[in-house]
Amino acid sequence: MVVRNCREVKVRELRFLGAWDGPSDFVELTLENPGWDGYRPGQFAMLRPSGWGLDLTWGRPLSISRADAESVTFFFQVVGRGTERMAALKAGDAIIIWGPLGNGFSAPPDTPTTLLAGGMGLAPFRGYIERHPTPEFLRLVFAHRPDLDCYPYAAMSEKVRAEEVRERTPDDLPVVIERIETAVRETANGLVLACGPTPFLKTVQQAARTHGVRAELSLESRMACGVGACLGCVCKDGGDKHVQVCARGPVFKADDVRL
Amino acid sequence: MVVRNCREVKVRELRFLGAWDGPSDFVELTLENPGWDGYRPGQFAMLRPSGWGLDLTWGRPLSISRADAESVTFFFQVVGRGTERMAALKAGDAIIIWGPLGNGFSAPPDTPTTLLAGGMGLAPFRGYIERHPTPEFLRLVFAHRPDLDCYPYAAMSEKVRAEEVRERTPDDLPVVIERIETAVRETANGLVLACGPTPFLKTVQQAARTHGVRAELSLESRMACGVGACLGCVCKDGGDKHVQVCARGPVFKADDVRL
Amino acid sequence: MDLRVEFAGLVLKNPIITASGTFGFGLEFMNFGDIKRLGGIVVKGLSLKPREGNPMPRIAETPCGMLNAIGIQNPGVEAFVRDKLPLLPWRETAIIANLYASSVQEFGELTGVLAGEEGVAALEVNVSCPNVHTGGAAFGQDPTQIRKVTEQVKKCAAGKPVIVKLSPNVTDIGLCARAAQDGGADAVSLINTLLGMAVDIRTRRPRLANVVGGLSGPAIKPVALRCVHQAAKAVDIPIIGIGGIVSAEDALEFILVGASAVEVGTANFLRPDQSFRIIDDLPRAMLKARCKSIDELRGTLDVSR
Amino acid sequence: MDLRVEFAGLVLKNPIITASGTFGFGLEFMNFGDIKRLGGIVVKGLSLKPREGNPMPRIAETPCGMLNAIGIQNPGVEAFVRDKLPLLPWRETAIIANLYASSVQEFGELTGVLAGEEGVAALEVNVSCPNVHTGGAAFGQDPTQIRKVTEQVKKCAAGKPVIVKLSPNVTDIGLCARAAQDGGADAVSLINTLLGMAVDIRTRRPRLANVVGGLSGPAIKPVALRCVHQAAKAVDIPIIGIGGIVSAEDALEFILVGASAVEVGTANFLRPDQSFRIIDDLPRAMLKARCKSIDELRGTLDVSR
Ligand SMILES: Cc1cc2nc3c(=O)[nH]c(=O)nc-3n(C[C@H](O)[C@H](O)[C@H](O)COP(=O)(O)OP(=O)(O)OC[C@H]3O[C@@H](n4cnc5c(N)ncnc54)[C@H](O)[C@@H]3O)c2cc1C
Ligand SMILES: Cc1cc2nc3c(=O)[nH]c(=O)nc-3n(C[C@H](O)[C@H](O)[C@H](O)COP(=O)(O)OP(=O)(O)OC[C@H]3O[C@@H](n4cnc5c(N)ncnc54)[C@H](O)[C@@H]3O)c2cc1C
Ligand SMILES: Cc1cc2nc3c(=O)[nH]c(=O)nc-3n(C[C@H](O)[C@H](O)[C@H](O)COP(=O)(O)O)c2cc1C
Ligand SMILES: Cc1cc2nc3c(=O)[nH]c(=O)nc-3n(C[C@H](O)[C@H](O)[C@H](O)COP(=O)(O)O)c2cc1C
Ligand code: FES
Ligand code: FES
Repeated sequence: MVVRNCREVKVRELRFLGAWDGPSDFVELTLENPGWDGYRPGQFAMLRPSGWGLDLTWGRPLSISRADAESVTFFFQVVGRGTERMAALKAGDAIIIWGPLGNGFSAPPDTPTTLLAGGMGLAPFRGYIERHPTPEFLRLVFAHRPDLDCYPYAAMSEKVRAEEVRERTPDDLPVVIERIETAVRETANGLVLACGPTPFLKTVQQAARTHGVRAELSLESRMACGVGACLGCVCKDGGDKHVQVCARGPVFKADDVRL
Repeated sequence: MVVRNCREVKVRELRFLGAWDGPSDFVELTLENPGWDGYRPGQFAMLRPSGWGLDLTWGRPLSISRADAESVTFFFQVVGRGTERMAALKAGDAIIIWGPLGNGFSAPPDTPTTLLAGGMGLAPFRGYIERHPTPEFLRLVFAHRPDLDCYPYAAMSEKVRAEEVRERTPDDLPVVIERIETAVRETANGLVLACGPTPFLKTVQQAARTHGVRAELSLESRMACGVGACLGCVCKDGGDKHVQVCARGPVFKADDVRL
Repeated sequence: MDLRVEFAGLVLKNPIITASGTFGFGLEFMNFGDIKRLGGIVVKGLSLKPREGNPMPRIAETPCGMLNAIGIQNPGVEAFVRDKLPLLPWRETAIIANLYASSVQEFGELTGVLAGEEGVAALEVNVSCPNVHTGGAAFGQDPTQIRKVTEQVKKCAAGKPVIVKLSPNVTDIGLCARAAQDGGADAVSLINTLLGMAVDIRTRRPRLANVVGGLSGPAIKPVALRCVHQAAKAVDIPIIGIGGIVSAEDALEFILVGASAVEVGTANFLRPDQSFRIIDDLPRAMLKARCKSIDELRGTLDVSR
Repeated sequence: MDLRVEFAGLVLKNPIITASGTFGFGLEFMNFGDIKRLGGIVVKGLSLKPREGNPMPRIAETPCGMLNAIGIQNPGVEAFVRDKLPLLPWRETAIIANLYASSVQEFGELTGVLAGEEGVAALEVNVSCPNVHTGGAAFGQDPTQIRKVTEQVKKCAAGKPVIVKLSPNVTDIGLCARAAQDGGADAVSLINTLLGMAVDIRTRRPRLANVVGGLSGPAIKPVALRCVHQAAKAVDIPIIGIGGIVSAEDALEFILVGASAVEVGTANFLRPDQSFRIIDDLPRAMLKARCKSIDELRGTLDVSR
């Protein structure tokens, strides 16, 4: 895995190549190749369609889901005004994009590694699995609420050991938590990588602490700049200091962050 | 010609059927039929593409250029942010529209009538000519700066006696003014209808006064509501009172307005 | 869902009132919806004598908003009473007169003309118009003047509810709201426009003949919400929230911070049926806010950490 | 085209300065352009001691703008001088320190630390931050306090230019500008953010942990232009225009109403190379304004009718 090359991080205007034709609230956005082959899974980019006027002030942070020589792909869910407008893009539309931003997940070649994904937290693991030198060491546990078909899970489960658990109603929550804890416990001498909503990350963090398992968490936060300048996205580090999720994360060692 | 039927005046969301493929700054916008067959040329509509966010606050006023059972057509030039975004619409995009608004030009059947168009002021006369019961009484004089190909002049000149004069440089201005004055004078016992920029209308108004010719002028003004409510678009009437261009115009008798 | 609101002696079928100057006399919008469905209509600002208003240009579009310097063009209070009021559905919808004058005494006279009109449900006193050179903002920026004008209007109002409309162009809006309350106001409405300006680098001239004008629209909603929040802490009388409301959610945001009702202004220019669409959409937005009535939501903002 | 500007003892290669709090310490933007090309960089607000700032959430997006309540999180002035300043291209680009303190005396101490730093071209005194509970807006809303703080900073500045940054949340910005001038300021910069608020009807909570925050972005440009216009009439010292600038045209609008230079804030979030793009675009915009130099345009607004 290539380490982030800073000269790659600049603003580009890319063309949208076409959308995945899955359930409409879940969108796969594939853009022409910005030369990000060397990105590190877990890194993200800020996206701002060129056609946005001024009423949406910020770009939108999205994990880089995968990248190859021809293209880079994002995978997102429509949750508000920005993602709604991004979902309405048509092939050929231009997007302003800056990245790859932040750090990424560790990818030690010969360590049993459990990937814990909650919902859209699945996105960065797609490229992680594709690029990992020794995928046989990987295990994916995917917790989700919407139908499995909404996610690129099938393609991913072909490459690594994978299991999924669905929270259909709040009653299923204990089962989901149980599965997460078990998965963490079972990674005793390995590494846990987690990406998902904050309550999900809290469960992972707690379990990792309890069982003394090394873990990395990818955090979400509202972002204005994405480059460490505005201090709008901070979380508290281990020493209770505010650090930027965008620049010091979004991936943190589980012990280095207060959720 | 059917007189405005008020029940037609409501907000609709229409689909854009396709664009005229002329020089790119001049756009013909054809929308599905809103049931405006009975509009009166000179009337206008307010347009607001559904995809606009909030950053453009107002709709944009455009003269109804022509309408038939299937469609309504506008003809505009890209001059700022709103028209730029309207020009970027793709077939199938939706537009919020309210109209027909304001009054229209008189269309007496057996009166020699001279249509004086300056630049985009040509737009309303397209439908005027098409709908006029006795086009042999009509004469069109078209003053323009850009190339004639930018305008639907050719189609119009097939139906009525038409001439055009181009202002290539400011030096041509006296010739243009002369042509306008002559055209007005030559309509001694008829009717002059004019649509164009304010300096153009001033020339017409002056000439009509000098030669005692009956004239109607279609005014432009910045508009927020288009329905007479905001008082943002006013001009002064003959008695120096402020009246709304949108609701009391945009077509005024030449004597009833101060330019 | 119960959309009804009652405050300051008014009973409205829903909390959506159209704001002064943005909805004409209501009649201009009859093609676009049934104006009887509105909670209320505040008509264009009225003065004792007809006013021609400011020279053109009077409006300019700005990002997510607009500037206006209309200058209270209006046919005068008598023409309103004679020509407009009888055409309005005042038995079904609260018609609120918006009052503009350039002295305390003139405010009193103007009130006197309207006080006896059955069709007028309430009086909104515009002490905050930035677009006139005498009075206007001068009143609205000085708590002492606000109090005096309020007292005078209240005295002449023959019991009709008096709503004082406040300017945001002040250091402390709480003080202004308090002054209105002390003067006997039945409610305050806020905000009027923010003082702003736009220029054209090509002509090197202001975009408004009046040079400065009032900023309105979604751009100012955060300022308006903050002002309502501060006023709600400063006074006990009901508040009408105004500023940048374009959706049912926006309206409920103002209710949440403490408003009893709201006025919709610039949104009427986004499309002329926007106020009706906001009403249509209120029940859905109330589901989102998990409330069955407007009363249930009012002022329930949770500011604890 | 001559983009250079000179004022208050500063010589800038162009009038585009990045605004405090929106451009970090400049270093964060090195990937996106050559920061030596900027007219100046105002660094994030500095305090005597490190500050952790406000709790999260600290930012909210609003129509054509945003709210922030960062609360001057910063590593403290000493860390800045030690860790950041040496990395900045201060010989080529004016590095301006932005000062925050909660008392007149503390402002003096803070100034003292920076006064001797060769790399600091000027001091911008933030008497207008709405996001801190002691000092902050309290200073900025009171002309007497503005004057006192200015005098103190000026006294300790060892001759470095002192720029006083003003709040728009006041009844009369002219008075505030005048107070700064009277206190000896070499320039004023305005505006800081407008006090605003956003709430979430679903959670019934404010969108900022601090409840209120500062509104910035294109939404506030009309207010900012008006404030600069008023300040230009009130004082003789140079003015730096700030508020909602996203394009070269916007920048020239502020110059037209009288600003000597401008600061670009929220636009840096539209895309991180926006300030560089504005500089690139200045010559084209100057053609539009028919001027060959910034000086030629400054203050030439024609308000005659
Ligand atoms: C590093 C990072 C990577 C992400 N990767 C993905 C991804 O791969 N796929 C995906 O679907 N989503 C991802 N998200 C979340 C995604 O950024 C938000 O869903 C999106 O910004 C929502 O924008 P909106 O305008 O539709 O929603 P709105 O609610 O209208 O957004 C308003 C503002 O809040 C912010 N915001 C809203 N929800 C979130 C959230 N959950 N997290 C962070 N900011 C939020 C928005 O960015 C925007 O600035 C990621 C977030 C971060 C920080
Ligand atoms: C009744 C009427 C009919 C019109 N018919 C046509 C037509 O058929 N074809 C056509 O090309 N143009 C027509 N116009 C002019 C057209 O409305 C403007 O060119 C257009 O609104 C410019 O918008 P913009 O956002 O591109 O420009 P901007 O300069 O960004 O506009 C900013 C604001 O100013 C207003 N504005 C700018 N220029 C004008 C103008 N010349 N007249 C009125 N308002 C203006 C805009 O509507 C907008 O509200 C008409 C105007 C009116 C009042
Ligand atoms: C064109 C226009 C005219 C206005 N005229 C008046 C008026 O006559 N009296 C008044 O009190 N407010 C007037 N206002 C202010 C509005 O009633 C309202 O307070 C303000 O626009 C803020 O609300 P908004 O953001 O929803 O528009 C006017 C506003 C606009 C845009
Ligand atoms: C996230 C953020 C942080 C800010 N921090 C500071 C600060 O530390 N000191 C200061 O004087 N102004 C600060 N400001 C205000 C800006 O410098 C500027 O005055 C304001 O945002 C208006 O300009 P704009 O509309 O171009 O953003 C901050 C603004 C933002 C958006
Ligand atoms: S998003 Fe601006 S510091 Fe992280
Ligand atoms: S555009 Fe509103 S009155 Fe004419």
